[in-house]
Amino acid sequence: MWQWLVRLYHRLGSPKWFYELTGKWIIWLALLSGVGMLVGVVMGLLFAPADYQQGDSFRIIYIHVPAAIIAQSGYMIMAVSGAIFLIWRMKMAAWVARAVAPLGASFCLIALFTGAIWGKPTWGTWWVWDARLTSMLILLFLYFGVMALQRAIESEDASHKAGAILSLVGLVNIPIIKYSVDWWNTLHQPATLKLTERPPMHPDMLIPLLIMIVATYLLFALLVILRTRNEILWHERKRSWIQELPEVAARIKGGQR
Amino acid sequence: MALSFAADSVSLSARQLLCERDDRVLFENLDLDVRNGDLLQLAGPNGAGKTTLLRLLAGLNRDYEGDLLWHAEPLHDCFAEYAANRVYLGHLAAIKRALTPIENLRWLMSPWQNAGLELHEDDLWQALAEVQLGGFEDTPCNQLSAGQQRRVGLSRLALVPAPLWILDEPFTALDVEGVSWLEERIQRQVAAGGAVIITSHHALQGIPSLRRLELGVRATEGRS
Amino acid sequence: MALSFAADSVSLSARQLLCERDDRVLFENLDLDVRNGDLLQLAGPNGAGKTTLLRLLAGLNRDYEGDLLWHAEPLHDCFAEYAANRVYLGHLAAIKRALTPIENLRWLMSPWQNAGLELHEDDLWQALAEVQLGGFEDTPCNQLSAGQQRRVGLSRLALVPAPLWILDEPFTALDVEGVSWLEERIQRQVAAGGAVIITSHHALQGIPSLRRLELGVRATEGRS
Amino acid sequence: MSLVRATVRRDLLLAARNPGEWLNPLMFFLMVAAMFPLAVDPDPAFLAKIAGGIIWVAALLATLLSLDSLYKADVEDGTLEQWLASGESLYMLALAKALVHWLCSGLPLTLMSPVLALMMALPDDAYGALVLSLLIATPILSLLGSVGAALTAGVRSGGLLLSLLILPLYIPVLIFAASAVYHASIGMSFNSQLGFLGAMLALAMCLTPFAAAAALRLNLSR
Amino acid sequence: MSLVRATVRRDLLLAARNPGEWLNPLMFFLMVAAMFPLAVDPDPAFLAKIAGGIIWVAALLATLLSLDSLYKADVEDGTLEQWLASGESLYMLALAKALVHWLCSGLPLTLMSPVLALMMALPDDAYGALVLSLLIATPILSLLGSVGAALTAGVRSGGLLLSLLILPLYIPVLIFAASAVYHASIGMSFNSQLGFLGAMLALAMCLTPFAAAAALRLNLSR
Ligand code: HEM
Ligand SMILES: Nc1ncnc2c1ncn2[C@@H]1O[C@H](COP(=O)(O)OP(=O)(O)OP(=O)(O)O)[C@@H](O)[C@H]1O
Ligand SMILES: Nc1ncnc2c1ncn2[C@@H]1O[C@H](COP(=O)(O)OP(=O)(O)OP(=O)(O)O)[C@@H](O)[C@H]1O
Ligand SMILES: [Mg+2]
Ligand SMILES: [Mg+2]
Repeated sequence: MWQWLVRLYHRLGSPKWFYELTGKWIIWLALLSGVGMLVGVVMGLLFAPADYQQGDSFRIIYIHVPAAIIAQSGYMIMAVSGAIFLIWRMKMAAWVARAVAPLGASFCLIALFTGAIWGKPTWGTWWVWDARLTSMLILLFLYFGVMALQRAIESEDASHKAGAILSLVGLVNIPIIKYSVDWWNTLHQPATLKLTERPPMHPDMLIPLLIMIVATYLLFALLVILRTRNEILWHERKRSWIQELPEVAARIKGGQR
Repeated sequence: MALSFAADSVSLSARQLLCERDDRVLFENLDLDVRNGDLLQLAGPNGAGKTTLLRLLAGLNRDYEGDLLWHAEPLHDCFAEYAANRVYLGHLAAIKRALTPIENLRWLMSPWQNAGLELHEDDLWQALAEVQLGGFEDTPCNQLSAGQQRRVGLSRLALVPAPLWILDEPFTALDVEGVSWLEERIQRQVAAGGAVIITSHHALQGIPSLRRLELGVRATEGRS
Repeated sequence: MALSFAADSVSLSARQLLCERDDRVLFENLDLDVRNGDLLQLAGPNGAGKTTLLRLLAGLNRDYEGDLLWHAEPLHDCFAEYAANRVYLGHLAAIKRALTPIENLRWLMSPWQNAGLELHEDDLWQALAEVQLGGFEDTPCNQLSAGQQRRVGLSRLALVPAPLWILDEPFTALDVEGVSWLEERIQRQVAAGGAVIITSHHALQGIPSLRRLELGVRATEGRS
Repeated sequence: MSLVRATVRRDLLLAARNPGEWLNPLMFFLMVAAMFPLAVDPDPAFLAKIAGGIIWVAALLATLLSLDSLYKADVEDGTLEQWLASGESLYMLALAKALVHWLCSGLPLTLMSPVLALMMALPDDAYGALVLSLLIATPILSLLGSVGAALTAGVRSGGLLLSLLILPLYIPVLIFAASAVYHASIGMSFNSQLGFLGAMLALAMCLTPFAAAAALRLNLSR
Repeated sequence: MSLVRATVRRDLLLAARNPGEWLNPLMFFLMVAAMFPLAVDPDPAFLAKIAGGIIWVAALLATLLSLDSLYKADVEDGTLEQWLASGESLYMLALAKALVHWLCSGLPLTLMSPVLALMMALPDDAYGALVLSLLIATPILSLLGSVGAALTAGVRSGGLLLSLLILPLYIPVLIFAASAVYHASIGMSFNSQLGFLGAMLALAMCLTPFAAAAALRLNLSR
């Protein structure tokens, strides 16, 4: 068992292995998430019943909720891969962390944006300083902090480590932030508008939502893998295994470098 | 470029120059003439005032008494003309670390281009190749070593058509090859009828027309 | 101080050292031994990796492959002991410009005092006098010239009892007198059974036991 | 190409290569504004009352912080020395640098401000006044700030010092701009405030580059 | 004398020789707080409601700005290199530097805060809460901030970047502290808020020096 773990670790740490393995996954991930989204959207938009209060506007939930969930788990993934890089100096982990950051931030933005669009018809305003919304905004700030730091540091290795340290500090703080914001909100805010109390959802609404969540996770995985492969190509560009890759070799021959 | 300068293009004089820093006189009654074909080395121990004098001569600092003349006119009255005829290279190289050597050099050359110098991209690349930076033209400067960064600034000397060069410790951080390249450049400049003023603790061998100005007694002796 | 070091106090080895920067191999398969009485000069053109190697040897950077050993133990496993036996002097002198030379030196010496070195105020003043800063002891460092500021950092070498010295371009900005003082200091250290590793484009004449390690081919050749 | 144009080009290239230069002030703007609902009271009715002022304070602070780097790098790496050595007009340089600074801070802030206004529940009537006042007044901030940046360029921890020098000078801008937004939000005319801001802008364009140029010269005569 | 003690002594000496280091944050604190009455509404009744929050926001920003220089000079002049070369614990250094920072920023701010409270018409009942919350929470700001300062020490225009990194982490402190002052001002108990702040302080003291030490090491492994 231990042996197997060690082998797995070494494999995961090997860019070549990762590149070759994920090369086979791409197509499946793309297919699955594409089909999943199609099914989810069709079910959600055409077959799910309209909400008795919100009418059709609730249908944006099929984007909003998956995006919000992924924005949150994205931060975890980024911080954990950062930790792996800091502790075991596995370069692959650093590349994954760097690949995740802008994607997580994008999903965060999507959640905020769709939420705002949704808020207008339901609450009559684009934004309120509700606990959930506020902590989502702070999450976006945390993402931006990590990205800005990674950008600002000249030395590649140091920028990976700095990003990892910051995302770990952020990770420790996320529960504190979340708690404090909840606490703040319950103190200040009269409960006029609430999205936290979830009415038990009709299965016809729920199933497409679940499908969308899974499909969006797959899409996220696909994007992370694509970005990581890009990092691998760049960093390993001088290694022979890269130069022998059919797609690279063809380009070198074509004189495109 | 086949260099050659008009025989009366350089005429820089100091008359009765006096410079104090913090109530300590660095030099006084200093007279100095630099003409075409001159190579003047400012020498002296650490703290003697070489850098200070060089910055005065370059026109970067007006904190002195006495006269500085360019073609018999006060230096700061004809500064634009003076500036177009001398190049100054200080401790700091004006290199942006986020930019590549070629981008940096392009900026460094812009005032000369504005003054009418015709410059092609090829010239820039060639200047960098001359200082052994061939292959690093497109590497951001923050990835270069101490000596390589200084070379970027020096490469300008291969392009600028000014008759007077003012250089502060230009040999800092250069390797043997870099030093001999620069020595040869200086020699060529003087041979072409230009003039060079330089501070350096380096010996400057093999340049015949060298004149040395020994600055000050040891600075410690001046203490109160 | 009559210096003299135990005969086996220095034993620094590198085995199969490999160092890459930005996917360019600076050196590989590098083997190196420094023992008492050794004077090792790292030489090579600009960008060869001298500074990089020196920082590895000083234990400031762990970004390498291969082994670094201090008395046959991995350097970073016995770092505290190693640190107490070597002094490192880099490009940067750790001088606070708002403080005076004497205050700066006091801070620089604090780790050695903590390790048991007895030091009187007089010793500090004497060390500064030795590097020709007598009279400047109470002048804030921002009023000193480039060379004078470097001397403040160098004065430490007159006081520190470490057998191994690691110096990066220590002759930068020094005048002739400063250079000869430092050369003599280095010679004395080696003669007393200490060891010195140094990078310098300076020739280091007159020190008999000098060993040179020529680093790398010219960096440009490694380019893609 | 003249040195002024070459410098503008180089600085924009630097900003393009290091997007933090214009993204960071923007994010800071957002963050500072977001702190107030947390610290004070998130009730929209209450926020609406202070929104204009808060947004303006945040814009002012964001500009202030981004000023620190305006000349510092140039002084430290010798760029400025070369400028002076070249004999070209420092007045033009100072103007050009202020322009680049505005392009990288004031302009993005202005474009971003409606989003913040939304979040802070600014009354609908006041949007025009907010954007207009930012558009006219952020250049004043850049120009005035560049004098401070030039003065403190040689100082190590200049960021804070710069703020101290410049904040008092920003106060008139703040007063007129905040009052323009406030008047708009209660449906009154705000032309006179904008007029004052415009006059200040004209004045600043003429005068501040002189001061900045003189301050730059100071840094060089060490 | 150990290097840690020597460093604390030297840093205090530097602060004594250059009083701007502790005076500037203080002045900034005053100025930022003074901007709000100008930007918003100077009516004392209205101010009293926002005073606690505004003072805390100003304190937070002043601390933030003063952090920029915490490690920067040490990295640039090679002090940090000598630290690492000496083999002493970076954990202790980070703790010591945060202490010095607090002595030069948090403590003066706390002592100054009653004056500001007076100007902002803070209700009398809230003075105790304001001073206590500042006393407990400004060390948290110094500790958390020192991580950011260490991370950005090698970066050129770090001031703004540092703010971006650290502001989100300061939010819990802001929320609890502002709420303590607010509760005190309406005559309610604020013990639980202070309790939370105290717990955060303990946590920060244990954890942040590790992160700061790791970040410092980064600056050295160029
Ligand atoms: C900009 C505004 C908004 C933001 C930032 C936001 C953020 C979030 C977040 C973070 C989640 C949690 C996902 C999870 O972890 O389960 C969520 C879920 C949800 N949001 Fe929003 N939201 C916004 C606006 C809205 C609006 C206007 C509505 C509708 C009235 C809404 C309805 C929901 C629902 C129904 C859920 C799923 C509930 C659950 O699974 O717990 N959101 N949103
Ligand atoms: N900013 C300053 N304020 C006061 N005095 C200064 C200042 N800068 C330099 N000095 C003094 O002026 C003297 C000359 O300094 P300068 O830098 O010109 O010396 P230098 O000859 O170039 O020495 P080095 O060989 O070390 O470069 C020094 O002794 C120094 O004490
Ligand atoms: N931060 C960095 N990132 C990437 N590459 C770097 C970095 N620093 C240095 N290098 C590369 O490492 C090589 C060696 O640099 P190093 O500073 O060790 O050279 P050096 O031998 O000390 O040269 P010099 O004589 O100019 O001081 C250089 O060619 C440079 O391109
Ligand atoms: Mg000098
Ligand atoms: Mg070197």
